[in-house]
Amino acid sequence: MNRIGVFVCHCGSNIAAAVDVKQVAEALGREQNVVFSAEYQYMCSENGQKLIKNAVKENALTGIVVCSCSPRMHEATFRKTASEAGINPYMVEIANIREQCSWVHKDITAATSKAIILGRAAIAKVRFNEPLTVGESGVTKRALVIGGGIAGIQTALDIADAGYKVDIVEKKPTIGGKMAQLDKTFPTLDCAACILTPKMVEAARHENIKLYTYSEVEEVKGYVGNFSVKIRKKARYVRENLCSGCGACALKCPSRNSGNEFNTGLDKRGAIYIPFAQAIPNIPVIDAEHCIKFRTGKCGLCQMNCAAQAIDFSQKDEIIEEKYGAIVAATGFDIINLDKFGEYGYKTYPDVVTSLEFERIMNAAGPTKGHLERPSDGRQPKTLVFVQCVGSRDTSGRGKEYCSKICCMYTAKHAMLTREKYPDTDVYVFYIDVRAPGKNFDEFYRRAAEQYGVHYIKGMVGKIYDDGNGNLMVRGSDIIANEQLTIKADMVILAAAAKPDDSARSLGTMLTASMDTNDFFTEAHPKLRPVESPTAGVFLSGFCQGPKDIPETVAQAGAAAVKVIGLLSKDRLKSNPCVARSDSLICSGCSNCEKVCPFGAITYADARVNDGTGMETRRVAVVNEAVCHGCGACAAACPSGAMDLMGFTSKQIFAEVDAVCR
Amino acid sequence: MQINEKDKSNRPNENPVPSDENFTPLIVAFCCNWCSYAGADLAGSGRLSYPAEVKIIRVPCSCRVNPTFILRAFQKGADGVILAGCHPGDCHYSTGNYFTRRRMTLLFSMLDYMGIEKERTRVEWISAAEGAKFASTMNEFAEKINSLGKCRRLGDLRCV
Amino acid sequence: MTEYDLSLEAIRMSGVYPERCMKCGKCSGACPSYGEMEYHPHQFVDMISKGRIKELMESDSIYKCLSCFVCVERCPRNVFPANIVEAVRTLSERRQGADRISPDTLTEFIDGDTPQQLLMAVMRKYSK
Amino acid sequence: MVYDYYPGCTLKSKASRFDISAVKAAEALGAEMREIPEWQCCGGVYPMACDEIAHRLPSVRALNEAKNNGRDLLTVCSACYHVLKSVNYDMKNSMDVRSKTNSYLEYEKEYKGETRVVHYLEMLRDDIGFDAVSEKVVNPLKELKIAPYYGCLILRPSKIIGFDDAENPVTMENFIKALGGDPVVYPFRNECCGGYAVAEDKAIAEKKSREIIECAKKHGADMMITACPLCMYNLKKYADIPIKYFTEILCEALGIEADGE
Repeated sequence: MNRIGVFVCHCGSNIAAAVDVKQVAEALGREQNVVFSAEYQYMCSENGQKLIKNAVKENALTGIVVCSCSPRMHEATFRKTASEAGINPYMVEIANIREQCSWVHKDITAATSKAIILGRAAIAKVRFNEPLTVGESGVTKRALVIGGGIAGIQTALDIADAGYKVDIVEKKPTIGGKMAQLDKTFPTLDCAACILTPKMVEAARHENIKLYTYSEVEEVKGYVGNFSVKIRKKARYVRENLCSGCGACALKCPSRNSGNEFNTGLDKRGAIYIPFAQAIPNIPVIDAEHCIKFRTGKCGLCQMNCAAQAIDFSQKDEIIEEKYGAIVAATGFDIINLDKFGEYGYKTYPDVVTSLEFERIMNAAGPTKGHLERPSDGRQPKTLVFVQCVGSRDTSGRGKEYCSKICCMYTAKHAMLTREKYPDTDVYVFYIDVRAPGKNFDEFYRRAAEQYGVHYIKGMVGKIYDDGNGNLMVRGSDIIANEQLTIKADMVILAAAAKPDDSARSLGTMLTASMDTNDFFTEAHPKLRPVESPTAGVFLSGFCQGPKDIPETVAQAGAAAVKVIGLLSKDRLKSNPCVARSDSLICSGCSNCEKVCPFGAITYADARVNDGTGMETRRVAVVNEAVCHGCGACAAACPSGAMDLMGFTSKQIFAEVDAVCR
Repeated sequence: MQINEKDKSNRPNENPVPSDENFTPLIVAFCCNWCSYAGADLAGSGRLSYPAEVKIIRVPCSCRVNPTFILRAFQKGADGVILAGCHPGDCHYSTGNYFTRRRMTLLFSMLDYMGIEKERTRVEWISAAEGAKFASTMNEFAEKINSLGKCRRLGDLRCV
Repeated sequence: MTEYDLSLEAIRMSGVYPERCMKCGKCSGACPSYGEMEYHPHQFVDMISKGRIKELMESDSIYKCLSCFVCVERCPRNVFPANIVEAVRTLSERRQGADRISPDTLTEFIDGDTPQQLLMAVMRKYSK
Repeated sequence: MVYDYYPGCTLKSKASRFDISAVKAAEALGAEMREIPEWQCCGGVYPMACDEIAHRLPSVRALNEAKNNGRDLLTVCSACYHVLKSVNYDMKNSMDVRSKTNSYLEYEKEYKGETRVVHYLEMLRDDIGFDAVSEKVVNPLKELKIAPYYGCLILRPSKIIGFDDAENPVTMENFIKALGGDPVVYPFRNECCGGYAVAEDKAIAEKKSREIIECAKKHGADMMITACPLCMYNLKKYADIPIKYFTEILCEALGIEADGE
């Protein structure tokens, strides 16, 4: 016999303002099987939970319906309450009368009657709830971090320091990511390499960290605690165990046609190369597309000059299979392609550069050894114009609709550094808004304007063109002075919008981690679970979750590491008991369910059954509960109704439909 | 002075469809837990309103929805049934929504035959980030159902 | 019609959503006619959304727009400033006796090479 | 290849050489331009106000005629191209304009923007191909540095017109290359010449036109070409280098005689 208790939450005024909670409690109290009904200000509070526990004991409740916020918020809380009160946690159902009722319907009468209907549906469902027991599975004590930039390195170091094994997969030949390319960092102006390279070295030497550079994740299977991952280790054509990193090969390489990625293509590198001096691992890689040996079969100079005999042209890609308990996405960012912004002349004029290119030009290890020289003729520019929001906050379809967050600050940094090193320069910054809401950020930007004499112009550049004499003419508006001005500039630096790295999308699909329309990974909760993906066992670190600067990235990397450590520290994981179950008495062994299962959780076995006509042996479906994720595809595909999904049984859903349509 | 938001909406391409005042439709929305249900929650936290006639039933994945659930809703008096899941390729369970797509195409093609206008059913892909899309889809769907009017009830033979 | 209603009418006619503007000023940074205008493209967008259409209608700026669509092309927020200028101009011209150039004065600028296209454009742009 | 041809008012009078040279060159390249009967002037400028239905009618009539003939609608003049294409876009995308126009015209079958509007340069580029044009050249325009002037109407707004990249167009440059000439790439090729504002204020047209001509010359141009009679009118007044319609140099290169005003 069902004895159901109904608990209606006011959520302060969040629900009570738009829904007559008293009326809801009364109406639901009259429903069949309901023996207790109450409303309270905050059901999730200590006192609210006490109210539930007392009601369970006093009324010998068998099922609980809480009319409150989204189950995504507090289902877990109320399940725990139920189990503390001595009934099975899966005998709880939530009617979502906040997000899906009081917050979206302004009319009290309509919202109240909807709340009652939603409550009825939950009551109807809970009548058919069955006590479920949580299963358990083991945890592989090893984590995988995808991406070897500052986010990935920091996450890996924190996990490794806690004593767990962690692997980093980086698609480039070296770890370090975008931060390795930067010159100075805002707002302290300390050198990026000086703070990053020690961490890179530490990651490489750490006994718990294994690096897979020049490698990509190819397949992810399994579930939280038990992921099985295939990693493609691309052929470097250099044997890592033999190479001493002397660099003789790179010096001798006669091919000099490839743009140097590390210097954003501002200079050339050989076909065999070490990306930069502090690269980790310090092992070269052959770019087969540009290698003369690969193209024509002749050359092999690098091989002849390698004392360690490490060059191996016959090397093949290698597939590594490894098991992990947790995965961290740290794929980082890139800047957008500026082809669609012809008015800025990025493609037409060599002296119009992106901020990342400018970063390399200003870097002492860069192509100009840190001297400010413009790409076209190597002259030191006297007038520099910075343009912000190039493709950021753009809803026209050419750029990205979000704010890239980092540009205001790095532009202030660039402007400041330029003025400091070259006091004879004129520096202009076109801005729409200066967004500097960080610790010491606004002070930093103001310093650029006040102490370094950077001219900030509120307005936007409309066109950049050459005057036929090799000067760049920058035409833009100054909204505050209400004038249009044309600045004769020697160099223009565009703050191109930042976007998630291209690899994020396919990785998201592999991890079945949800992503937003801009290809940022979605967090499990925007405020309360910012470093977890909704997919259990997948965590997020750095820019791949949303625009971030370095301090924020490092903070989030640490947070993600803590979550991973928390997961790996458990010996057993509780698994979701809402899994599929097959009734061998009804199953005809048709294989429909097996075909639709995305996880391979269904197999077939012979079972001895007695359907009333005598014992017989039949081929029936069997669900592996540890592998089943509980999507319910099999239950909908089953023609006989043998397959059902616990927690969402057909009976329960029919009951809900009936209640809603009553 | 600032131009009033409400006045502005009266632009030529925004002619609202007149609705029958006495008729309030009953709409059942099956939402997958990971994308569309979360999208509905986001619509809630963004206070994006949609008609109260829309009642949401949570399912783990859109592929959990057996065609009989939808027929049952019509049988019991629903005027419209909408099924919302993750975008193709983004299913939390990798491939669930592909099954939904195929299954529902088949079901919808048979609805006319049963006396239910095709427009009373719909499959939509709404991600957890698309609160605004959830609200606008529900508004639009409710408007559509409003214009179609009451659904001819599928008689439940077992009940009579 | 009150100024408020006129502004609303102009917004309706233009089919534009001026509230999408994020005040970046790119339209004015690109406008080839900026120097000739008293009110500039970004001001048109701003003022119309504040219901200040009278000043715009009375200013010569509405005749200085070249309808070159540079502002439309480069606007990062899909605002279409040119359509707003056109709507204000059309509203102004639809009033009785508000033709900028009438068929009578048309001959003033005609010379032997004047293309028909120009006459047509003038009739469309400067009179009702 | 047969096209429905919409010449527009200016090409039938002050710019007749533009019309004649275009038709003759097309003939030589194997394309027939059939002038649609009783076409009406497009108005020279696109009516941007959504409620201007009457000003859209001439364009819709021409577009519907081409639809009924089952052919593409070809124009040579940039302004006509801009107007036809913009109106066609409205017919495709604006319910309001579509329903009002159709109910006024009382068409049996609703016109919904089905016709493809083709500029002569698009025909050369996409349908005939610049390679094929190049093969027919008998007098290559050698050692002639030609600056193409696009102006506004053929390029913008690119989302609606979609002729080429509005900031870095290449069609005319490739056209000049196909004729054996040397295209001059200069930044003001897509700036406005002052357009119809010449009637209101001669100074503005002079300023804009001079800027464009100076820019082209500074980048080494010996000659400029255009696809719009109004641009021609404005530029010619202040130019000290020859300015031609692009079809004129096409005829020269193909060895065709074409006269006209």
